Amino acid sequence: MDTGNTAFVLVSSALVLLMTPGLAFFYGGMVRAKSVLNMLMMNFICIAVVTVLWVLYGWSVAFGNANDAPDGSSVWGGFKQWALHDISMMDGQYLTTGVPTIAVVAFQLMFAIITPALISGAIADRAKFTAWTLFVAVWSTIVYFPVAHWVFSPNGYINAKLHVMDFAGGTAVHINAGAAALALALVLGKRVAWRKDPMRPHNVPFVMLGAGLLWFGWFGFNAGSALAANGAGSMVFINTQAATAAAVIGWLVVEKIRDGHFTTLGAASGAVAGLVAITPACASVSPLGSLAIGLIAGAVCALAISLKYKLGFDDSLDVVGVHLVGGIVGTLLIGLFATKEMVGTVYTNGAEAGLFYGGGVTQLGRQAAGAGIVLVYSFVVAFALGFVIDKVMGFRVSEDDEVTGVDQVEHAETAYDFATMGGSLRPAGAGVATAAPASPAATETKVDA
Amino acid sequence: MDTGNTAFVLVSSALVLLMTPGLAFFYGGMVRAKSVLNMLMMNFICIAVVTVLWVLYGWSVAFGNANDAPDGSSVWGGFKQWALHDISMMDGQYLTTGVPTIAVVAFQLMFAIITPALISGAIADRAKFTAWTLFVAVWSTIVYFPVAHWVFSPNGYINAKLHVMDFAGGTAVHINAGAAALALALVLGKRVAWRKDPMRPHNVPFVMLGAGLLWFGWFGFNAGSALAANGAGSMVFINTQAATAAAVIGWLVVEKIRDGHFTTLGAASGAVAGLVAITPACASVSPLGSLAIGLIAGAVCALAISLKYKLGFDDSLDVVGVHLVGGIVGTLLIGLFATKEMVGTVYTNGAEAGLFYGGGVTQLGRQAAGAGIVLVYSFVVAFALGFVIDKVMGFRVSEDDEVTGVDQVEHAETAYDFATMGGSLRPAGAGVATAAPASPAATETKVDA
Amino acid sequence: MDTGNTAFVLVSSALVLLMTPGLAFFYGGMVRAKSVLNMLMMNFICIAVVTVLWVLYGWSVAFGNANDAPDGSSVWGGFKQWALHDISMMDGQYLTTGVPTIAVVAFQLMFAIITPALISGAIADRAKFTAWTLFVAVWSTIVYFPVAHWVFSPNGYINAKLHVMDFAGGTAVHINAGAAALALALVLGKRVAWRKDPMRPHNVPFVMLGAGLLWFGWFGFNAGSALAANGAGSMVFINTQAATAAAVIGWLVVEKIRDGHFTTLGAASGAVAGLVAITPACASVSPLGSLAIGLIAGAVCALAISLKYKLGFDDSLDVVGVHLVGGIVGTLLIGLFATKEMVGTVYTNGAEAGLFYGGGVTQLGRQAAGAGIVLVYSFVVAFALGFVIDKVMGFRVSEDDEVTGVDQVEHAETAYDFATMGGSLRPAGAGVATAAPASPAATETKVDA
Amino acid sequence: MKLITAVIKPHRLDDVKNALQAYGVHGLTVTEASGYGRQRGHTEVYRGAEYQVDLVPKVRVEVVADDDDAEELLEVIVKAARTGKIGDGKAWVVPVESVVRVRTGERGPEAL
Amino acid sequence: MKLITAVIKPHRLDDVKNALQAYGVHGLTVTEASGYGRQRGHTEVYRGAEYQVDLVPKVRVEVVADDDDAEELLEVIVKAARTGKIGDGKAWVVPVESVVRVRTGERGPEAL
Amino acid sequence: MKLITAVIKPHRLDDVKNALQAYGVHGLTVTEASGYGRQRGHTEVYRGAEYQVDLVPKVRVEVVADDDDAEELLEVIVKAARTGKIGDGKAWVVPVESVVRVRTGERGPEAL
Ligand SMILES: Nc1ncnc2c1ncn2[C@@H]1O[C@H](COP(=O)(O)OP(=O)(O)O)[C@@H](O)[C@H]1O
Ligand SMILES: Nc1ncnc2c1ncn2[C@@H]1O[C@H](COP(=O)(O)OP(=O)(O)O)[C@@H](O)[C@H]1O
Ligand SMILES: Nc1ncnc2c1ncn2[C@@H]1O[C@H](COP(=O)(O)OP(=O)(O)O)[C@@H](O)[C@H]1O
Repeated sequence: MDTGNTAFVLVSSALVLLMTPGLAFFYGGMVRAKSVLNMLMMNFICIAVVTVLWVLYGWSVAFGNANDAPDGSSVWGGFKQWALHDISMMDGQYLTTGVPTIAVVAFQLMFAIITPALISGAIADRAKFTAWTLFVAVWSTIVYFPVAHWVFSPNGYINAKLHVMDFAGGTAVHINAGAAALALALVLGKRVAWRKDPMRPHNVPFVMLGAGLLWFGWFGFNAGSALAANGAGSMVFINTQAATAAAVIGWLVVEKIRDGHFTTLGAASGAVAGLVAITPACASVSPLGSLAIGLIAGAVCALAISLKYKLGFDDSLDVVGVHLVGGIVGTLLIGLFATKEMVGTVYTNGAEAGLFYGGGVTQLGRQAAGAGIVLVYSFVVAFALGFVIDKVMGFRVSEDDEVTGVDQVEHAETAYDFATMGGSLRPAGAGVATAAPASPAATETKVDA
Repeated sequence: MDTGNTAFVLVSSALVLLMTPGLAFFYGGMVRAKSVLNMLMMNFICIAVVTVLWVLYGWSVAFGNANDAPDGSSVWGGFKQWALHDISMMDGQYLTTGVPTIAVVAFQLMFAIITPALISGAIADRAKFTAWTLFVAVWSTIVYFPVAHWVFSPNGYINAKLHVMDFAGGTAVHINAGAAALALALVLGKRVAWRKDPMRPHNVPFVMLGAGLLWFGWFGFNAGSALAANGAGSMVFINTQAATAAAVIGWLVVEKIRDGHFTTLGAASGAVAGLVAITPACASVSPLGSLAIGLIAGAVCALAISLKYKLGFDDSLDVVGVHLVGGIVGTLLIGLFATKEMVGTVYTNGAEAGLFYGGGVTQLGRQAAGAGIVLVYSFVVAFALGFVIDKVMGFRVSEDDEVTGVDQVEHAETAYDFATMGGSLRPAGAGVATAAPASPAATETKVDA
Repeated sequence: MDTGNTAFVLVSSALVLLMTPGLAFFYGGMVRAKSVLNMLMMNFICIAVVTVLWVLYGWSVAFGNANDAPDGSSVWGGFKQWALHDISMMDGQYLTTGVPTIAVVAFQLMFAIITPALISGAIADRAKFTAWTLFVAVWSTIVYFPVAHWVFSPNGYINAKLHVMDFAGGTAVHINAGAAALALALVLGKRVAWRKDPMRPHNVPFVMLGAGLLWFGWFGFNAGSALAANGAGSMVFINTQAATAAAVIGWLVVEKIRDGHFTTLGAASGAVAGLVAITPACASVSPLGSLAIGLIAGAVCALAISLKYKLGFDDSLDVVGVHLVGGIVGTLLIGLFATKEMVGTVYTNGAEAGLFYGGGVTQLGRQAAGAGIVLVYSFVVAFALGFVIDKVMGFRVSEDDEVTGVDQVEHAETAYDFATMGGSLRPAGAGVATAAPASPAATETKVDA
Repeated sequence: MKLITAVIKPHRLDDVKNALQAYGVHGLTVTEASGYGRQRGHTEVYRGAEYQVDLVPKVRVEVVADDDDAEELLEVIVKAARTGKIGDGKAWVVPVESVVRVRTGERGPEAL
Repeated sequence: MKLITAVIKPHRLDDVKNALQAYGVHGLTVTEASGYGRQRGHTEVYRGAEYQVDLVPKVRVEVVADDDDAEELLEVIVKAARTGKIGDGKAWVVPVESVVRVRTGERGPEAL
Repeated sequence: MKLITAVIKPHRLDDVKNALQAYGVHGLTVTEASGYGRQRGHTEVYRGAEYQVDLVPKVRVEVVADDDDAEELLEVIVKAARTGKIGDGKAWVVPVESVVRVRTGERGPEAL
């Protein structure tokens, strides 16, 4: 056992956990004040639900046979390690870096949490909380857990058989979530008064806070994926930083040219786009390659977010434009920028260098195949699942409730009460109804906004 | 020396430090806008005051003789290591995991900081800042430092003699703080217009931000308490995560049944309740046991917070319902869920497995004894101390000042100024009084709100 | 290679990265609501721009010849390692603690990012974003990169030849940034209606959030600078904590005496002042010495921030009072408080103990020399650079635009939209202009506030 | 001159503004308000404690108008603000004795 | 018809609302306001710079009422809002020429 | 009695307050408002989508005054609020039938 590597993986796990609250604020700042709590909750509930499933069977399905090392045709991990059965804390290490398996359980759990959380941005302002929770549980079970096996497990078929390089989840996390986001945006449909009413971010500093926490946590996500605090982990770290910085610049430049301004929301979005794109690539490319990937991803995603207006789907917070597109960009660019040295040192799954580094187009084809498989699988299942949930219990709140605000309707809360110091307007009109019988009034409530 | 373990302890120390600002936001979001700064300050001042005391004598009192290893009848650590005297950085390690003593000084300091900070939630909106600061200094000295010795020091009598398992502070931190919170809520009395005026959270996203930071930092709190990045630390990590997730679900389900909604505040509160309950238990139970403890703690705390209305004390932010009750739940459930394997590997203080794992009721009895001792000691001393401070200097601001808002009165500040862009209403009526003599006006100020 | 030390350096790098968003909130909370986004952006853009420059040539200029170990007359690192050329991930370690060079590249990058970011507080509310971005790029290149070499590189002349002790950047970071801040405050001039209109912090909780994140990240900054998770790193950690806590108390006491209140802003400011002052000293002094340095720094900075009113320059957020003054205090006090044991263990550059610990005044003189050189160099270059930028493209927005708010004018955004739930006032008057031609209106816009 | 004050639902503001503009009125002043009336508020729950919020968000629109236009304008506003559901609000007219344009000091109809 | 406007202390709003309701008035409109008068503001200090805030938070209540009720309603409001301490505020009555209920178009007393 | 209402630019409020005080008026009530008129708003861009914000922040000042003072006060306010640029706002005067000081119940001029 290596305490240094274990410390690194455990701290990285904590960092990745923090990404979900970070994402919640990134998204939460972007919605209107009347649905920020719902947005926070859609993310927070992923932490709760996925953790429970992961402990019960998720780990087992995704990684339960990872140490068995078959020849790469494995499509799921089985139920052998249900409830983390048999993984005692004394247990042997996971793979070769001297990290106990139970630490990797924690680390990989955080990936399983944030992936469905990413989807939530597409259906901001209008989803039923119980429907969403159900979706998260089922989608995680039949999409994320197996896909994580395919991509991350040493014997997963996308990894071992297709020789795809996806270091920290360009396909398993971002394309996966982005495709599901597109599906749900289609299933739920457009928000009331979309493109008519302005739906501007209610708290841009929160978006920035979220971006900051995401950036911070993402070092755990990418560098932690090395499962080792060594040269490779360090190189992944600097690549992550380089690409993200370049993506901020890429996005801002596109914005300046197109809209005339460098915006705060653009900087935050560019950072996330860069983080997404470098996620699969961070252990295959050089720092210079990372700068290039970041710059391209920032620019492409800045352009991609306008697609929804052209194609007419209401992906509210641009999960498709940032995560699906950014994930594809990063996954494919590996096929161009992967260097011999990096691939040779980090990968043992038969992957090859990219086109620009003497590797031909083989790897590019593999990358495209990996991306395509995950994209299609996730989209189809998410669409079907969303459709069924919608038919059975309704996935969307009523129009009146949406206008009133999901926070009030779904959670019986409102986010802020800044009413003047020394006396408050709104709550002054309220009274603690533990005394008074508030229920009748509550039922009469839903008239209109 | 083990650099991996040391890195883990140092980073964990930083994580635990962050918990106090996290707590400040968790609490600060829950109070009204007119007292958020005071709430932040009550927490922040704990960092300042307790750090100074800790360096001067706190460490010594709590752990000054930890390496002397007597037979477990020790009640305090003495003053031998005052001002961290004699603990050079070259110094030998603390216990056996290769971590320098000075690193453990830092780690344990963070526990000493957050414990009094937890208390502050009970007396939100109405405490005099100087009285609170005095309370923190004295309570830390005569309650926290010795109790930490009893529970955490290898020779402390609750640890070594009573064979209580409290891995990271169910008794020393949460029951301790919760009991003191109850005492202070009684000493200070109810807020003006309690249960008449609505006192709803002014910024629920801040509560969520605080919960997120707490969750993140708590990995340092619990896993860091292993003082080692090994299998045990990793198991503690996953147990912490499992229980917290389950507690969110436990709390939300109770809420849905009782109030009809899944609330954001409930999710945040459930998370904290779960973190509290797993704190003592995280190194004694299995992941499945952790799920159970979390689920129970979430549900029980969700029910416990209503007690204050029945019993009629104004524990403003439910420190009793969450920390005292959650701490007791976690401490006692160890007596049921502790597994032989975990106890055998982690504990050397003679503790035994729990009832459900073939250990009989012995350990349950010990846990109850440990919880009871800390509860009573902390409550009695906190009540007496609060009472004396109240008599001598007044622990509470005047009624008028409370209505006006403690921020303005105690700190001469108000939290927010969102007045319209391009010109501001409120401050437009203000002027920098370095020129004008503001003092006379200031004295005439306190008329009414 | 030492995985423990590497893990510590990588995590510390992430912590230091987080300091810049932390700083953004610390600063952003202090400005008026109409320029918070611009403040966030001035910080965020430092991350983007400096990262790219660092990868391209910054590292090379600052540390490119660090392992060559000449006799200390080196003034820059050359371009040999441009684009991190030749630093493969397998590469040998940096210095002697078993940390790969590429990890140190990441770590030192974060210092290069936050240093220019610190400057931004001096010119809040009124800088052109492009001018600022240009300034950051050039100042980093001709000031920060070489100064970092002088101070941090083992062969830098301030370090090796002048025998100055600056562990984590009292001169290279804080005096450096503070001097440049003074220069820019003079170049840009006072804000419209300075000292007439009130310019109070619009979101004090954000200031506290920023302070909390800074404090947290600063452990990476200071302890991480040991490049090792050992006794020295641990001692640095506790010293950082001790000084910061004492500085909070120092600042609050001065405030209470002078203004009659303990303020939240004062506590946050005191913390930063303490962190600044202990930065150079944290590896030279004892915990008791740290308490003294913190107390002094807190009090001195609390007094220093009033200087701007006396001297009549608008250093908007007191970068001079906190960072320049705090940096000088910390750098000089090393000359008094440095202990033989610490200096002997940590430093190999010929530095000596301080006056109070039997070292005479030699070291004090050296510290003053180091501080003076950096101060003068940075001030002169920043002033000249700012002046040229102002002449060429204008460094400041127009008076009308400043009154309207830089957020709207420079970034086409406003920070908040809290308009009432279930319908919004401000945006109700807006419409998505992708349909309507918004540009003409946009050009007619700039009439007045 | 008359002052028309209308308390309406927030999401009708845009339509009212457009209707007024179509009618030829190019100025108005808006304030955020809260209304209490037949339309009920809602209930919020925080840690089990219920809060009855019985003020409903409204927007208050003021238009100063010529005597001759007032009646017609009132109709325009009322029509544009109507949703037909409870809580649509009220509008009332008050006599105005003089109006000034601050910028120029113009009085009466020219001030509008 | 009359329009009664009352500028009162924020924490009296609940009592005013209850008093009006007890009297039989079931509608009113509230706006957040700031008042300047005999009641002084307060001083804030940020990094040693003092800010004199001399506007005090108030709440502005508007009730449109029948001519006959107006006087009595004024009394009801004033009594409910009174604390007896400086800064209790003002209330005034303005003549109203017409009132409409937006939802129905009803005019006059029926509109309330 | 008269009620003077002035909708002005926010940053003129201080001057208006001072001018009124200099004139001898020691009370007024202020509300945040948004204005729509000749003065144009601005455009914001979020992820490429443009938002035309055409309401401009204003401040609404109310002063109840004696019949005799009203005209002069109107002038004082208008002068203090004037910047000469578009969007300076409007002020109007409405007749008031009665005024009460809430604290004492005093009526008419004494109530001010
Ligand atoms: N007497 C009144 N004076 C002033 N405003 C009133 C009065 N009655 C109602 N309002 C305003 O009109 C709004 C709508 O009134 P309400 O009774 O809910 O519905 P409706 O007008 O459709 O019958 C209220 O929210 C309030 O703002
Ligand atoms: N002439 C006025 N016109 C409009 N509002 C006024 C006037 N005078 C006072 N007010 C309002 O009444 C409030 C209370 O007035 P103040 O002089 O402080 O106390 P009091 O009415 O008890 O003498 C002020 O804050 C302001 O909102
Ligand atoms: N008819 C009106 N009724 C009420 N308020 C008005 C009216 N016309 C203008 N206003 C207010 O006056 C403000 C300034 O008007 P605007 O036409 O922009 O400039 P100016 O008065 O200088 O010609 C507007 O923002 C609005 O608040």
